[in-house]
Amino acid sequence: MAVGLEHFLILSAVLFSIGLYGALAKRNAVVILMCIEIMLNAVNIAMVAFSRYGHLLTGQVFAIFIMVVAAAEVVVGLALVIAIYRSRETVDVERIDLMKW
Amino acid sequence: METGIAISFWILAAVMVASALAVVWLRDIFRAALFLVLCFFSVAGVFVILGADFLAAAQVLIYVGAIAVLIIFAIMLTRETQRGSPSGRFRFIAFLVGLLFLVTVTLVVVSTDWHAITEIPAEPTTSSLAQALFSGESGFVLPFEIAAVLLLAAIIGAIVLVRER
Amino acid sequence: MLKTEPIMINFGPQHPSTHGVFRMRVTFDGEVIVDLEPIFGYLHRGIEKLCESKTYTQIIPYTDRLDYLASMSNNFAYVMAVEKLAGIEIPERAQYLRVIVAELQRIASHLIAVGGFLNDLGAFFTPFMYMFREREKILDLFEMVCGQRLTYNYMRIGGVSHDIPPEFLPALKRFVDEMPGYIDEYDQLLAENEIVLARSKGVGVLPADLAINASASGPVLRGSGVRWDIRRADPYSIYDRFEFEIPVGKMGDTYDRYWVRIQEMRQSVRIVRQAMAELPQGEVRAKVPATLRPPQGEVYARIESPRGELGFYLVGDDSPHPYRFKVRAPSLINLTLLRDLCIGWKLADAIAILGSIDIVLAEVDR
Amino acid sequence: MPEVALAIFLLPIFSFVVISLIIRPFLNKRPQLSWYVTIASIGASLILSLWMLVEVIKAPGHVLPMPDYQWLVIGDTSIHLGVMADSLAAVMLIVVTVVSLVVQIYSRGYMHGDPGYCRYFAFMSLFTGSMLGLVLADNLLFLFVFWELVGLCSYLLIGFWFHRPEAARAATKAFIVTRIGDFGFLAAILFLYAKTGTFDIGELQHLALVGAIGGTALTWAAIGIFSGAVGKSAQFPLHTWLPDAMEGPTPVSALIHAATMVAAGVFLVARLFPMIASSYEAIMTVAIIGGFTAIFAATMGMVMNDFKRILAYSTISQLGYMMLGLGVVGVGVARGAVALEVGLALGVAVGIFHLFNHAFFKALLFFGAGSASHATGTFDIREMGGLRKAMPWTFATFLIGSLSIVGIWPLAGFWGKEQILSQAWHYAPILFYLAMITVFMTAFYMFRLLFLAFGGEYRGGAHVSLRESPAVMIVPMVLLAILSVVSGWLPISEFLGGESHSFFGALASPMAWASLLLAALGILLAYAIYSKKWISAESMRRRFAPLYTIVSRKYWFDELYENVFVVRILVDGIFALFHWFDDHIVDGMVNGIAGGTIAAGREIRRLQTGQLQAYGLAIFIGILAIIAFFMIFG
Amino acid sequence: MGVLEQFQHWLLGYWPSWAAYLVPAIVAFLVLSSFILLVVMAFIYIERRGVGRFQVRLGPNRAGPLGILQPVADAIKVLVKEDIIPSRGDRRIHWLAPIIAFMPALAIFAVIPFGPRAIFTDINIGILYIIAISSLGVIGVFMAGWASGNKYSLVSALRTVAQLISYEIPLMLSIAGVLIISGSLSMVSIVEAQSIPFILLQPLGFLIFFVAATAELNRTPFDLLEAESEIVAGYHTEYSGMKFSLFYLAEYTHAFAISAIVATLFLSGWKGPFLPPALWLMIKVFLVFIVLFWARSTLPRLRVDQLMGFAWKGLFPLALLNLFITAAEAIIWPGFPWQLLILNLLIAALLIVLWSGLFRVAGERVSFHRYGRGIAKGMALTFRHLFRRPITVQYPEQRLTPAPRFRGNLLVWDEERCNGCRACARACPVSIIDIETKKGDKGLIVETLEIDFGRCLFCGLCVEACPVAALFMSRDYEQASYFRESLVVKKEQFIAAEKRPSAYAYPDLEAEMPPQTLLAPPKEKG
Repeated sequence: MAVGLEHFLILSAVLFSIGLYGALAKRNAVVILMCIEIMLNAVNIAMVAFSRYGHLLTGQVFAIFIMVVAAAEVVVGLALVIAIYRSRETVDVERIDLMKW
Repeated sequence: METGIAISFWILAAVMVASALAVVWLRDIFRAALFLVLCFFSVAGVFVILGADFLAAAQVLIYVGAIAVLIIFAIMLTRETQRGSPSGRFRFIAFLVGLLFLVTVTLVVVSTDWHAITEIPAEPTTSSLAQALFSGESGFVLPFEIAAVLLLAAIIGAIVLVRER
Repeated sequence: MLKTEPIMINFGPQHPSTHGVFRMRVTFDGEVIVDLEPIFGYLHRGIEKLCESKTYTQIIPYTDRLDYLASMSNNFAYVMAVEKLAGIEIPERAQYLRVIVAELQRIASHLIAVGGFLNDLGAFFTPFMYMFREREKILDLFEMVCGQRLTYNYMRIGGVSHDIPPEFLPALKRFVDEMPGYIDEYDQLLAENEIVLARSKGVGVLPADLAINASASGPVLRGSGVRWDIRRADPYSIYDRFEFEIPVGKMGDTYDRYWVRIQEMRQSVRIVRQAMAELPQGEVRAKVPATLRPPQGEVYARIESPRGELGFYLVGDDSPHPYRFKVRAPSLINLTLLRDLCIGWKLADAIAILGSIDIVLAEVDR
Repeated sequence: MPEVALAIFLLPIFSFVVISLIIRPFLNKRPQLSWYVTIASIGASLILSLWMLVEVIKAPGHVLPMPDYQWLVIGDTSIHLGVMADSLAAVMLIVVTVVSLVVQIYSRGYMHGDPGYCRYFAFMSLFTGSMLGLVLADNLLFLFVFWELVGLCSYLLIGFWFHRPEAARAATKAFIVTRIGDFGFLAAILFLYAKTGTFDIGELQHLALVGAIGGTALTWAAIGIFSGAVGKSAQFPLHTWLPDAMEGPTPVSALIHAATMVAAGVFLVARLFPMIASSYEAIMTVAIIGGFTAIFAATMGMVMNDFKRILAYSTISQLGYMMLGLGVVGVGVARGAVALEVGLALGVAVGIFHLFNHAFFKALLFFGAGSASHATGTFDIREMGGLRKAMPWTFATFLIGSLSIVGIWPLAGFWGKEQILSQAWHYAPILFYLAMITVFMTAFYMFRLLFLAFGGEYRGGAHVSLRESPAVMIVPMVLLAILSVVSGWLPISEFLGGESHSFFGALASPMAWASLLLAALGILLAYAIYSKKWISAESMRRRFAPLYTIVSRKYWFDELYENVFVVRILVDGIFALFHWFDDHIVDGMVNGIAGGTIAAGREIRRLQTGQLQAYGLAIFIGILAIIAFFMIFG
Repeated sequence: MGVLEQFQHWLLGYWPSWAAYLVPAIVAFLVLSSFILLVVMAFIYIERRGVGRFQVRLGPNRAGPLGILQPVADAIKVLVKEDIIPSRGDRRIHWLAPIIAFMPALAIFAVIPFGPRAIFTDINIGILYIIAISSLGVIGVFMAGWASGNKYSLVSALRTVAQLISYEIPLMLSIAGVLIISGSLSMVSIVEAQSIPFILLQPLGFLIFFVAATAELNRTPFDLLEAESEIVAGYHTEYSGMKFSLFYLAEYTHAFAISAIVATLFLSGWKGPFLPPALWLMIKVFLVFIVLFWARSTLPRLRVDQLMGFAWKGLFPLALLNLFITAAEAIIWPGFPWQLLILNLLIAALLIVLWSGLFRVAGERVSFHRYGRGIAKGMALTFRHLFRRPITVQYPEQRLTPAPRFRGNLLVWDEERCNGCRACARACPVSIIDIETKKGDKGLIVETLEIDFGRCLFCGLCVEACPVAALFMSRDYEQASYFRESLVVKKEQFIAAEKRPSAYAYPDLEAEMPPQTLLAPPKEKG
């Protein structure tokens, strides 16, 4: 049957929840960043779907800006992970918990 | 044309979800990264279906070309001694939250009627996208500049963080 | 902090870019070389011990195999040593022939050295092929004279084994006329090539005092600006009759060593041209008893081989066999500099520096 | 004429200024200069006072009209000050200037060689100036300023030898006790100002008489003013400071604690007599306190062994008499037994006339004490004795003074006391009987003092050579002796508006005979115990042991005040309360808040686990909750 | 509307819609890929011959006429070879890596216009698609490096990726310059916009693109990947057999793709006076490729850090400047008149001079301070060598005659003359000659003669020592055998051997010896 807006939204929701699970459950910092990327992609799909079914280009413009932000976020995230790895020889999120009382 | 799009949508969706699950499920990080690349590709495919061709190319260029490479670099640089990416203490709660989130969002999506316009926007998006981005008053010139500054800041920040003293 | 311990890589005997069987144990910290330990001895044949049981004439073929890229100068040095020990005078023509042949040998050896060096810089064999073309011409001449292209065994105690065939001089004349043109071609190809300059300028700088203290010799020493050439400093045979300059480098880096070798080729062509002009007629070999028994005593004769000061130390004891036969191999001594030159540079530079020092393992290991 | 009035009290102040700013800092090597300046200024004031007296006598109604000057303008209220030149003021001027002049002359000898010589005469001239100012002031506020200045001078002079701890303590004690009184006085002034809007005494008197000020308000104001008088004249509750004030040099005691300052209280009541008299309760308190203080002080005077303390108690007793005089006449007026106009003048006359006489003979007695201690080196009468032979002049003048204070007929003391007794008899019979007993006691302790000090053999240390005081001390004593005799005969009472009496007529009244009889009895008892020793002092003391201890411990008032009031009530009571309040309530609150936050902090920080994913989880659960909420409630 | 679309629309009428689209696409894909493979084969052959010719040598000419079948031979050899899979590495990724490396190169051809309508699909984001796909190659390299499990290939994979990424940016920016002029992303419209080939309008852009492209291809000055002098053979050390051939093929397909892009972007694609458009494109492609391997055969290799430095400090700023200048020109002269050509050339020269001035190599400012003249001279020299006769000969067919005195490797023994005096045995330094003689009537008769040529030095001393000239050096040089024993030559073999003595030690024989073939025979006149 024809592919409506709901299909894309549900698809992006599924993707988002998978990414969310990954981000919250995984112990390796790099995998967490990967899952965050998946979540951002899910949002992108939803945005583009809206622009396609709403005949308004702002959806795509937003998608571009989300990509920019995602790129910046990954760059800084990975820089942090590497810096942490260098100083504490681990990327296991559960062992990077200095910021507590 | 319709059935073509439907078929390719279902295929791409299946691939995407499968690769996303793989990323989350696999223990070997490098394989997870490769599946991530596959996931990005399928997202680009979905963009093509949705008629956003410029975005599809941009997606491939940015995500696969840059971000995936960066992640793989990071994996190489922080070579994990203990195997792969075990899941942490919050496995079950996270799974629960994810599921709950999915259920609620689907409920929302299904219940609201989106009065979507179904026919396919024909013309290619590149020029109109450029118009949207750069045209004088209605355009997004300022956000564009800010995004540029954001990227610059991110790059300099990353360099300073990673530079070996 | 995560301490990155230095990795130790073995540039094994069979690595393509080392000149023959020579191993380097290089320790890296990241990209930069922290320590380099040359290991040689794979080609040790015990020539010096072997020659103690050979008659003086039988030793000559062994000297060919010491520095197989410059066999003529090996013979020349050995034969001079024996003549000095035995006090034999050799005819004028032989002297000239020896000089012509030695200088041709120097050009051939430098061609190989420069070709190899550029190949190490990654020039994909093209300059190497050009230089081999010129070397072939010289080898043709040698084949004409002594019948072999590599291990000539041309010189005999008291002179040379054979006189030159009639077609030798015209061929030599053509070679001598064309060679400067080819050398200019090399300059055009490489002297100002930005990538060559980038890879060699200022790389592996050898300060003059270190060179002198490490008793380096040949193009390696002259590259660092020390004007020391045995042909001029301690002129042997008839070198004092020819006039030629001694090219000297400025900075003592890899580029200067390359430049010195190119200029020396030009000077050698000048010497050969002068020698050809003054080639007298006459005997090529002095009367020497079949089983020569040089008097008791020791002698040290040295010549300026393409790689530096090649010296033969002979101890005679009135017997046909030398009591002690020692070779002062310039490559071995120049090789000791490798470690100081390479520290602080990257791996690619180490290969280039090794190429610029131009060693021949046969001479190093003996 | 107004310049004269101002000059009277400004001259001594000017001499104070001259001494303290010029002589003391620069000419300290020749201190006598300060004596000359003081004598000159006070002498001039005396002459001017006399001239003013003459003017007042000539003036109709004995009041000279005086202009007033603007002193302060605060906002819309302006305060004018001027001078009241009436008979009361003139009389007081004469008393103050005469006694002050005599004391300065006496002080030259007494203070000879004392390092604080200039400082002494500076304070003396300041005191005299402010006393004169007090007397002349026509404005309550102006009067209060001089009132305080006088208190200050008494403090400075009592504590003149400040390096002696007892003197310093006595000075502060005097100052604080009088302050308590002044507090009431100031409250009254302000209360009156709040009520009437003016400080001028004349206006206030007029308003009080007219009844403009409410009954109870007037009573409270009168009691306030009377409390100032009680404080300054050392009446019953606030009397403890005067005996201790004897630490100061004797001329000071003579001038301040005999004649002038202590009399200021009586003068105040006299000056504001119409206002006080118009409220029955107030005048009744005056009378009662006056009568009671008289007998009360007299009992303590009988048992003292210190020469000057006996005289101090006698002064308190005599002041009690003056208050009594004023009080009884006022009671009569308040009860309407006497016509208002006449009664008021009569009361003032009775009180001030006794004050006039008392000033002279009390100064004389103090001079006697001074010369006796000057010779023997001590004030303890048990170590004296037999001074009659060594110091004939001192003995003679002292005898005249004693006789005068006891109230023997022709002498000054008799006239004043007799008037008071007769008035008391008319209006307050109970107080009259108290007064009669006081007459007996006064006679007893004066002559006890006389016999112990001057009679019998010298009981002091052997090494002291008894010699008569120098002329400069004897001459003023003789002068005062004469005045003690003569002052009674002067028509002061009539001048002030009281009844006149004949020289011999007084003897006619049975009252006079009764008092004379009691006085003779007192003298006889003292003669018996101390001169002839028929009755041994010891046995008397044993027989009346409990009474004796009570009186000798001065009814424990000192202990009462120091321990009970100061320590137990104030320090342990109120201040302790304050201390507790400050510690527990104020600090408690502050520390409480701090402690509370720290405790809360220790608990809440447990929430921060440092695990990023925990925070992420919390965020998303929150989002889900919000979405669910909106879903359900639309 | 490309030919393919027309075909598809025509077909729509007959088949179900999905078939109408799918089948032609697959057919076209097969045709295109086979064409590409053929061209790649041609590329390989041309390169090997070309480089040979540059180096004054013949180059492969054995397999097939003029060696044309050489690439086929290579392919067969590679296919036959055993396909090693490293045990420690990751098997599946090891298998997948070459495919991922090869796929982008092939995918680029989907948008290369071989003619005005001969294009696989003309999507309007043509060039962006190319950039996106070309950035995919990086993933393949990573997978190869990672999966082969050995330390060196991982490190070299990281280095190669770093190089690819740093050169991708100048590549894209220079393309941006072209886009500003052409105004559209689609390849077809770019070519149509090239009334004046963009190489003239955008000289600096072309230069940067070309240099960045060579770096993308890992060739010549940037071929750090297989730098023998460095880490062996880079990330594909562990690959052999079919997988290695895929990599090799990927490299050349990518080269073909890049030259096709250069042709379309800068040399105005299929436009040409009279030849068919596709042919024009192929000519331009071959021209570009020739320049590629011409550079490869002359220039030495840059060191890793210089390489990176050149990318970031050299090409990237120049590309940005070029972009700004083109943008400025687009505003000032929207029509891009031809006069711009001169202006751009000037600007390009100026910029190169200025920018190279900044460069400094240890010691004084040397490289590029004479704006690349050295490289140009070197290239000119190698070009001149194209026209020189190669000095190598077809050995087995053409043989060189050695010098008369040549000391060949077997001795020639003249049995009659030999008198068994054993002078030669004594003279031999390695004493490999043992002769037994027995008394014969007129002298000694050589009974046995054994010479162990395994240890012979060919020094010729024995021949000189022979008093009776019974011993000669021979003139041939092909004695080789599998066993050491066979190198010991006995008397009978000497006698039986076909005697071709050389004139060593016998000057008089030299006259009748054949003249030596000299590489540089003396000039006739003397």
